[in-house]
Amino acid sequence: MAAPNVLVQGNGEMLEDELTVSTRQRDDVAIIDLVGDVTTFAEEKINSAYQEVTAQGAKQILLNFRQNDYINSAGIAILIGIVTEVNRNNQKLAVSGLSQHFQKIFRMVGLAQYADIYQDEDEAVAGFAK
Amino acid sequence: MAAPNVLVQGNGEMLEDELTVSTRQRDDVAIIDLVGDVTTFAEEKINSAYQEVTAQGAKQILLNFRQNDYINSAGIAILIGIVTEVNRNNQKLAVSGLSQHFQKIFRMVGLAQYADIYQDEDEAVAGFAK
Amino acid sequence: MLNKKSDNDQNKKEIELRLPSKLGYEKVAMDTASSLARRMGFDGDRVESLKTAVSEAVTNAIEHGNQHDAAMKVVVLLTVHDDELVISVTDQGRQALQADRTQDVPNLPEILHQASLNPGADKGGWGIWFIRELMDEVEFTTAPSGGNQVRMVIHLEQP
Amino acid sequence: MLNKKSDNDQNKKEIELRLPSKLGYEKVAMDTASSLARRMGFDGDRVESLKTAVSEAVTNAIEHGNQHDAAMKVVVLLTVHDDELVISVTDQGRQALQADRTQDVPNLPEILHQASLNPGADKGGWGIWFIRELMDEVEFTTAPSGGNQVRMVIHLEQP
Ligand SMILES: Nc1ncnc2c1ncn2[C@@H]1O[C@H](COP(=O)(O)OP(=O)(O)O)[C@@H](O)[C@H]1O
Ligand SMILES: Nc1ncnc2c1ncn2[C@@H]1O[C@H](COP(=O)(O)OP(=O)(O)O)[C@@H](O)[C@H]1O
Repeated sequence: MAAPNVLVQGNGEMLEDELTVSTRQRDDVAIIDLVGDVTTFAEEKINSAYQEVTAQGAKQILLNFRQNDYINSAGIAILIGIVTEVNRNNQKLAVSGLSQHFQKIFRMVGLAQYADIYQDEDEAVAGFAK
Repeated sequence: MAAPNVLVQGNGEMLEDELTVSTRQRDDVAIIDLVGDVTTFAEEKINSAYQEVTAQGAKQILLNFRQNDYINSAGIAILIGIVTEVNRNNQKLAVSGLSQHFQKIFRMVGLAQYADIYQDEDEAVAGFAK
Repeated sequence: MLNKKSDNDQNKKEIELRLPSKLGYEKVAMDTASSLARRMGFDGDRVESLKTAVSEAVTNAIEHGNQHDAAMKVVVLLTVHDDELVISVTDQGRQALQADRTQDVPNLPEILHQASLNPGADKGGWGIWFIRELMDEVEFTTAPSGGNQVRMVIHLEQP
Repeated sequence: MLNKKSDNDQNKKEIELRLPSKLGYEKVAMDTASSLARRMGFDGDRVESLKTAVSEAVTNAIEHGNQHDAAMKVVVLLTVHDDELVISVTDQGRQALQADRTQDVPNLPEILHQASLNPGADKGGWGIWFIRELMDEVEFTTAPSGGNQVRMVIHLEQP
């Protein structure tokens, strides 16, 4: 999987970069909101968001998906990179907001072993608190 | 517009006939419910429904659209045929449930002169009662 | 004529769709154009207009240009520009489009009058007019292959 | 190999889509396949599987087979049958697909282990496996043109 580390800006086409990433804190959980497509073009945005919350000392991280009708194998590879870092940094990772289909994909890949899958943010935050 | 008077049955393709037509009575209004695509394949179904309510003496007829993302010019021609009959038989015609786009199309064509356009069935039935 | 802004890069943003001349398949063209336009950032209202225009153009190609011969193809070319989407629909020209038909402005009272005299009278003739009313630019030509071609442009207004 | 059930009528139900080899355009193929499958009556879950399989096959054709050369085309052929939808994706074969790669079963613990030793290690290799897991039939061949071709079949279960 050759993932060119590009960050293409909207140019009227809108066919490439359709992801918005932002971060926020809730209780003890650093939440990374991912709205849109998770593909090779997402790499820099997702990694920066992860590094940002990690630099702030986050120990519990939630990837909160929203309107992600398109997560492809390149997107899965990016998330595996995050799992690698999470393991290295002794953090805990969870995901929420995935459609049924992408919950299935996460289970197929085996990501469910490394990140708890929750239906929504509230459930995830409660899950971390346990 | 060559509209072959065919009625193609579902054969696993489902690319042709995607309209369900049914009739019912509410107050003094004969309602023809149209769910799905209104194209050349709809001709026989729509005309039969019209003839059925007319045979039952309907004077006020409502074409109640639902989930009609696809009404094409052949469908418009069928509806113009209904307007012709409605005029001939001294009935009153209204339409409801059209999306914004198809309300625009109906106005462009001039059908709004011959059939009042209502947002929904309740509004239409109340409109007839005036 | 097809790509006025044609340059070396342009064919890198061309999507070609070839469909059998069978009613129902125009919906595939309609959905492909709709998906592309939404992803380019067109708003819902413009996308609906595009859907109607594309389905009418492809339906005409199936019904008139290719005379319902399913083995004949309708070719839809979608070209993505920064500020517009260009769609051309080409048939194999079994029947030629008469130039005067492209200027038709159908008149509903007249159609209803004719239909009141003869219930079998044609109530159609809306397709080309819809395309002209709904798209920003429309042009009818004969393709090098001899088929009829309609070229439609829809502009992307930047927010 | 392309159309096992090929008969005279079959090409009357073939839709061909030609795309530039530029990432992002695989979404157009995904949406076209999705629209067609929905209209054929596939349920939401199957349509989602099809979307993933088509986007992975086209992405591979863009990235590997055509090496991101936007002027090279990816050809997607969608054939409607009564009981199934057949999709073939063909590239121009600038890079040949090694047969042994089509049997890859990626192993997440192993990938994570390699990445823990070397953060730059490849974390991919999921595309072909997704296609094989999600579609009912999958076959990799070389097209007559010399390009790589993947043929996928998804069965329509009658309700
Ligand atoms: N692709 C085409 N090839 C040949 N003739 C065409 C084509 N498109 C339109 N026409 C001609 O123009 C006429 C008007 O087309 P249109 O406005 O779409 O209405 P309709 O299809 O209902 O007649 C058609 O009846 C046909 O004679
Ligand atoms: N269309 C193709 N042309 C050439 N090689 C291909 C093609 N598709 C896949 N491959 C090869 O098979 C490998 C595995 O593909 P895939 O499972 O999709 O994972 P990834 O694309 O992430 O490497 C690719 O890395 C590539 O070497």
